[in-house]
Amino acid sequence: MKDVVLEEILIEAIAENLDGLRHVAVGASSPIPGAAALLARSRSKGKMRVSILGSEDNNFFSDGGKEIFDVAGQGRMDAFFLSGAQIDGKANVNLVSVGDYEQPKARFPGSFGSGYLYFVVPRVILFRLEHTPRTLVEKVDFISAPGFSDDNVYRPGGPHKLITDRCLFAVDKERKCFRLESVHPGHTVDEIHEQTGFKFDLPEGTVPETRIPNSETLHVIRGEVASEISEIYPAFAARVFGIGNES
Amino acid sequence: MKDVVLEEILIEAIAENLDGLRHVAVGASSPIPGAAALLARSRSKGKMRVSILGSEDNNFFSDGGKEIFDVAGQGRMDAFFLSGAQIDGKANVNLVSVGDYEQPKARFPGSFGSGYLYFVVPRVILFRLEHTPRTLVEKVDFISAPGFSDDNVYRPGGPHKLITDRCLFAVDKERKCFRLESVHPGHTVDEIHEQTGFKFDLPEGTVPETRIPNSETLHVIRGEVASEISEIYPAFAARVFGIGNES
Amino acid sequence: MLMLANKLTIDELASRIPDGAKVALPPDYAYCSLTAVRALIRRKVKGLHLVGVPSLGFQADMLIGAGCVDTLETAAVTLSEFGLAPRFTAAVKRAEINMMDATCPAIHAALQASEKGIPFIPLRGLIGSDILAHRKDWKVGDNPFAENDPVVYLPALKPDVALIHAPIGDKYGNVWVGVRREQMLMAHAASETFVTVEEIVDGNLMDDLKMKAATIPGLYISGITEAKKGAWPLGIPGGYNADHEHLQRYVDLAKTDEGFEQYLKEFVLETPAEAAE
Amino acid sequence: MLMLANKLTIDELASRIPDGAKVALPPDYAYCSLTAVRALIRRKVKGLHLVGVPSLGFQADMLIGAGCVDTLETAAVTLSEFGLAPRFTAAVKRAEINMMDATCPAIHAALQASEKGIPFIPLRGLIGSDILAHRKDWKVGDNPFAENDPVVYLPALKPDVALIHAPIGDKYGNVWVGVRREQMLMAHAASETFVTVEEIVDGNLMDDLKMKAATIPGLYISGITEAKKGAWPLGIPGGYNADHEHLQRYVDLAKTDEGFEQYLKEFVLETPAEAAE
Repeated sequence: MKDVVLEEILIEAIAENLDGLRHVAVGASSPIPGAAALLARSRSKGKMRVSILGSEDNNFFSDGGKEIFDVAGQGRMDAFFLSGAQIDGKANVNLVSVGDYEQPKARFPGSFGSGYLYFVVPRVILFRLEHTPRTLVEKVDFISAPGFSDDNVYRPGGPHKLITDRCLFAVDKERKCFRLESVHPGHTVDEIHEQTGFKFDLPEGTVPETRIPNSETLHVIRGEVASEISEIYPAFAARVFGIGNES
Repeated sequence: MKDVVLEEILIEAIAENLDGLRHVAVGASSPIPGAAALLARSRSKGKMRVSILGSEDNNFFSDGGKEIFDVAGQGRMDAFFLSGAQIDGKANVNLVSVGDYEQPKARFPGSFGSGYLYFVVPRVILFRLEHTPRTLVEKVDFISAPGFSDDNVYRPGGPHKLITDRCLFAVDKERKCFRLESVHPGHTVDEIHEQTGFKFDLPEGTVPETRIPNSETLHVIRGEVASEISEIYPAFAARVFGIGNES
Repeated sequence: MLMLANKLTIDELASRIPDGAKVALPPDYAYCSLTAVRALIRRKVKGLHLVGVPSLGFQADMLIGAGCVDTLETAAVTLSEFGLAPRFTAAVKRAEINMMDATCPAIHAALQASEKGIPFIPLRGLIGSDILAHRKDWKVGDNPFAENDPVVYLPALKPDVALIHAPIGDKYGNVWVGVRREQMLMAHAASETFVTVEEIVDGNLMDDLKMKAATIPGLYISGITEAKKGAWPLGIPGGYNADHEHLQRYVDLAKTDEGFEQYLKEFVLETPAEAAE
Repeated sequence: MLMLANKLTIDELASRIPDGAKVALPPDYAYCSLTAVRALIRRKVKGLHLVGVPSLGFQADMLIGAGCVDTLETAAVTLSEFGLAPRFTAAVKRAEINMMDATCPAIHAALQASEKGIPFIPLRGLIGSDILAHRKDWKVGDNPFAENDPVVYLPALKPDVALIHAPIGDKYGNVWVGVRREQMLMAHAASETFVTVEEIVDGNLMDDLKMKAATIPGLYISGITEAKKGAWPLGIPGGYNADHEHLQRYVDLAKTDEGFEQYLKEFVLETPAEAAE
């Protein structure tokens, strides 16, 4: 069997966090979360729906652009994925700009649905493949969506995990901060400290290594999941799984 | 040419009040207002739209039951028709019940859209073919929709005329009451006083007789209007115009 | 690997609608599941809170007559060309049901609030009406973007169940409703939606762009029952016509308590196997 | 005797959108009228307030680069797989445009408020975000049906113009948009809607129940222009694909002011007769 790659470890780590859910939505341009959702769906034996947004063909909505947000507001979306140009130690997400808002040093596309979905989707999984002090910062320059809210703010949703290319953080809702949950194979806790701009908690005892998917899981990932994801993200599937044609 | 009938006089009287409008909506089971709207549309030379509600085939809406109310709220509906089990001298309309609301003597279907459309449609034409003290009352037992509102209430719409089988009332928005405008041929002002449960103003000078449609108008009513209305209200068209088949 | 629909018999469907449920129903001119209404009467459902979207007709009259209804929240109850709804009228005169009179756009707007997951929605109109005076659950408040501009605030209306009929469904629970999009709004707004369909077709309705645009996704559908002529004696737009003779017979019988009982016995209680027809 | 549509040439259409107009545009993955955008640039429209429903892409980037835009009200400006929108990014960094950052559901909800003729609509979320902090036109208020429950109040968003493309229209101005119903919402909410269509078909789209359910009625349409491949270089769902090579060329050129001018000259300014192609 060929070696396990980082993408497969991330797919498994995310999928574990989707276990038992009824409806998982994945944003556009998110091949790893998409594959993780498909893996979780495969394990659910038909109990989970997955919708892939921003694609005409791979979503089942029929009431225009508003429906996905209405679905979330109704409580019919259990998990969603968010990224950020910056993410800070209070789980605030910045998708807008770096520097002064009025005349920024860098400007990104914008907040999309984050300013809403982060509040109403119970498990929002933060996902950032560039884990550096530039992206994981002490304080974001612009809050597209805050990580935590005051007690009187309607907030059935919020951050559940933060997954990067180096490690996995859990969210401590009481202390309103991140706790290192596991470090991916080949990475160290010291490196995480060095590459993270915010303070985070450590678990008791030694920090575990992120689990490598077992052979049964790898079989599913490299089989049905790879095949399905290649229809949506052919370039990704070709690079990671060596299947399909690049487009 | 055959004699003019009351329905034709009413159709002409209503159509005059629709002149120059862009969109006239007609509720279900309203053959005379429907025919009047079609006459006005014919005269508009393609400048007026008419929608007939509560019928699957004769309306052009595509966004469910809410659309017609949304259209009115947007200011895209210029005229609508309302009837009432009771109508009073303040132009209040009752479509709900007579007697105590909790245990009424008579109960009618309900207010439908009146509690909204009466506020937002600029020309609401009240239409009641039974002109008696039982229907035109001093004070309605239940206000489905009030005739007039306080100055601070958003009220771009409201009553424009009241048309009965005996006469035509205009609405005096300043004095918030009705003024007799014309009496249909064969009826008298004394009779109107006797058969009307509310006080109303009289015009200066003698009360005119409601105009009889001229031969050109009768030609249109008995031709294209009768033909179109017979598709929607075949029994009405057969009875009044002697065309089509009763169903 | 799409989720398959939860296919139910008509009696299973009726058993999934609990006593006391707030049930949204379409008007007679849309797609009404009379077959489900008959099954509900047979299972002796009690204490329903019916929501007319925006008005009610034969379905409500039968349920009221059979003693299944506590509360009516609707802009009207009408049998259109067949006149006043006899069991409704009798029940209101006897003060046997709790009336929540509304106006059509208030029902649509309050359902849209649930659809959007917002706690309330404002609406123009209504101020000065007795509809508003009797609706203690509605409030008049300020428009925060203007001076001295009162507006009605409607709390979100969330039915426990939307009960609808439709021409076609598929095995994934997708349901095509055409221009009758208030049925889609009902499904979005309600906690659960049960649907009877004329036909469960092969394939996936979402695969045809022309059908998809008017199809309720299976995500919202808790259970689906195939029921040929499930709207009878009403008709369905673009399908079969209403059975006018039967409806007239209903109206004539339902004028009296005894006549209504006779109707129930003949057409509802003694046809428990209608779904299997 | 239905009202016929107001058929316009592409330059007439562009002339009907005045300087300073608040113009709602769909995202790149819906039906975008690039042909109308090119006509607007040719007519040197100024001071537009663009509203992304809910995000913007190539249309906005070109209009910004050509100096047509004062204000952007949108949840994002993105060229998706082609990366950051170069003219947008440059303009924001130079503080040349007034940004009104939003979140997708706020745009949908505020348009729905205009659609319904209500002065505002509440929305969950947003509290504690810098989106809200920068939107002086939004307010936080109480939920009148609960204690200590703050909620964001959005004023109704009413575009002067909705500018859309669609696969088919008819001579009555009815326009089929399929599942891209945000284009229907835009038409309902805006004062006027101008549309380019791939094809004006014979007959009336409203006569086919399957088409009608996804068709914007002519009531909302101020003008219609037939424009084959009117979305080019974008594609249309269910129709033709985006011209990836051309889009990449745009992105490469638009990285610099000079490159963008060259693109404009070659593909926008010197093709005034494109509608007649």
